[in-house]
Amino acid sequence: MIVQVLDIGLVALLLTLAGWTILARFTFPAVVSYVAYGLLLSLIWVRLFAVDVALTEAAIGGGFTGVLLIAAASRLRTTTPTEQGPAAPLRWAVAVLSALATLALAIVVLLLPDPSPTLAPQAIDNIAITGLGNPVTAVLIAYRAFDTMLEKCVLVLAVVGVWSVASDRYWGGAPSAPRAVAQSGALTLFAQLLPPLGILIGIRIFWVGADEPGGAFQGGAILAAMWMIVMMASLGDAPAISKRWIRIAVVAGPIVFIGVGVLGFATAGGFLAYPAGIAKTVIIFVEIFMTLSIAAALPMLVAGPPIQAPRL
Amino acid sequence: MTLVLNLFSIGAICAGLVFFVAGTVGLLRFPDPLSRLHALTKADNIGLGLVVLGLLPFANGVLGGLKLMVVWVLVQLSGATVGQLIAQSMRRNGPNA
Amino acid sequence: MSAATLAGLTGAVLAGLGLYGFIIHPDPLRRVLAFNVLGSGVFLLFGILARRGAAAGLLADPVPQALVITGIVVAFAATALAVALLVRLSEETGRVGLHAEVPAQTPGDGADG
Amino acid sequence: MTDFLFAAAVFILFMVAIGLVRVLYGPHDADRAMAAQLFGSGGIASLLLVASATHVRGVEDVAMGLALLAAFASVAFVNSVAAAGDDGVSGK
Repeated sequence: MIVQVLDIGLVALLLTLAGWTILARFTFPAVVSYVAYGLLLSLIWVRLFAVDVALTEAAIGGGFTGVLLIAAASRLRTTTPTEQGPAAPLRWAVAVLSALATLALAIVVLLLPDPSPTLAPQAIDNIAITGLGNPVTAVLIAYRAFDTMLEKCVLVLAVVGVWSVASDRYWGGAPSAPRAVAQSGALTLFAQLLPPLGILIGIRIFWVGADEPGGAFQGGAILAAMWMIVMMASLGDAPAISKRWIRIAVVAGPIVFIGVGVLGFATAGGFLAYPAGIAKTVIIFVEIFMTLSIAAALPMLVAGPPIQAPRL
Repeated sequence: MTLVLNLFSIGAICAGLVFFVAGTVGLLRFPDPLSRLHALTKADNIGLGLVVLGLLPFANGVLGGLKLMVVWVLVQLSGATVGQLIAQSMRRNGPNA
Repeated sequence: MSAATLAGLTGAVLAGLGLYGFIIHPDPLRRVLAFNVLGSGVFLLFGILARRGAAAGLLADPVPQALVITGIVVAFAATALAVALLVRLSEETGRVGLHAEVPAQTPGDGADG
Repeated sequence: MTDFLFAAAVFILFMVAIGLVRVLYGPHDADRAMAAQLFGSGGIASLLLVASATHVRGVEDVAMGLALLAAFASVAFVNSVAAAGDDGVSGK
């Protein structure tokens, strides 16, 4: 009984926050609503028993998206206001269209078979081969390894894309993280206390990912956040994008992943196949590099294109 | 023994709830941003601390209990830092920037 | 109604809400926000498929969960790229709209245009 | 006991949700950031209560992740206010 109250309350709150995000008059309240919305989403994912997803949403929705959008909202507010939105009739037409889309999706939700077709038994039956204990990690890194590899390539492409937005004269220089103008005592202390604990937690979440909720992405995202808080407190500068180490760090994950995948032809008879017996060792090896690349790529995505001339 | 522990938990969690109520009331009713800041940075830290205290008896072993404590320490640290930063920022730039 | 169905219907509403915001907002940053709301609605639809597929001792089907994790990462990468483009556009032209016919006011320097 | 934990989670969520009114009506941007911060603590408290009531594995890790990142949005807010403050910009 009380569980239904909780679920309905969560959903009502989620919809309210989404509504504010879309309908608020000004951009800043919309962004803050969206940050709270991301936090609430990870609660909903816990209620759906998808703890791995909840962890990802907590790191991305609660942390990185918030920093990215708040910094962007405040940088864009100095520009002149934009043109008007569409006129009332068009607005209504769009509302009707959106309502129809919602209706169609809702009908699909109600018509789909319950329980739905599932791959859970197959995931469990074959998990012994991978040596893993967490079926979600097994899907990500073994059964559907191709998706995960492409996802890591997307991250690299996004970093390249963000960097290439730079003005010509700044190419090769350093981005400015959304950092403090001056150091402040409280923030400095915070950025000194948080990383030791955060790095421990990040490595733990990466490590237990083989058997429990967690994994390379969630652990890497937390490590990335620790690097970012150091930059946000102006205790460390963002690296110039021409630095070799940052470029290697960003591409290491996908390169190692592809390399191991190609080796799979020789050792296990197929692309991205892992040799039997030592599959878990190979998986952990790949995941270490993926974690490193994620920890390097996410702060670079938030920091944006370089805005300082390279030091020659 | 279980009954005593349950009563302890219920007591601690209920006390925590009171502080969350206080935080919200303060945030809504206090007249200016600085006093609102004062209300909420106190309330949410103690509220969460009491909830964690109440949940400790049900914790999943020593590691589970340790994690609960870490959560509280982290929120405590975040709350204290954010309180300082927002207050400094309001003094320097006004509440609206 | 089960928690999964409730979440699914919520996902449907969020997708519609996101679509509405994505079309009507003239401000590109608001469109990015709306697109993220739309995306999270779609992810929730995957979530109910996962929850309804609970079997073999698992509380949710791991395959849709893994797809959602991949999706969240890709959505973030796309958001970051979009924001970088927007900030750059506003630096270059002093405005944040997307209409091409409005002439740009004095670009920063010709080499970058 | 389980029902009590759920009820406590509902209550906290309801309380911090009321505080969210400050996100929409401000009046200042600092108030909006504060409301989000309170919502963060309340959300973490609810999450811990729900985790304790349902015994799902790994939820404490989610709570730790949220707690680690709880201050990030507010720090970004303060930093961007300081950056904009130099130009004397105000308003929404």
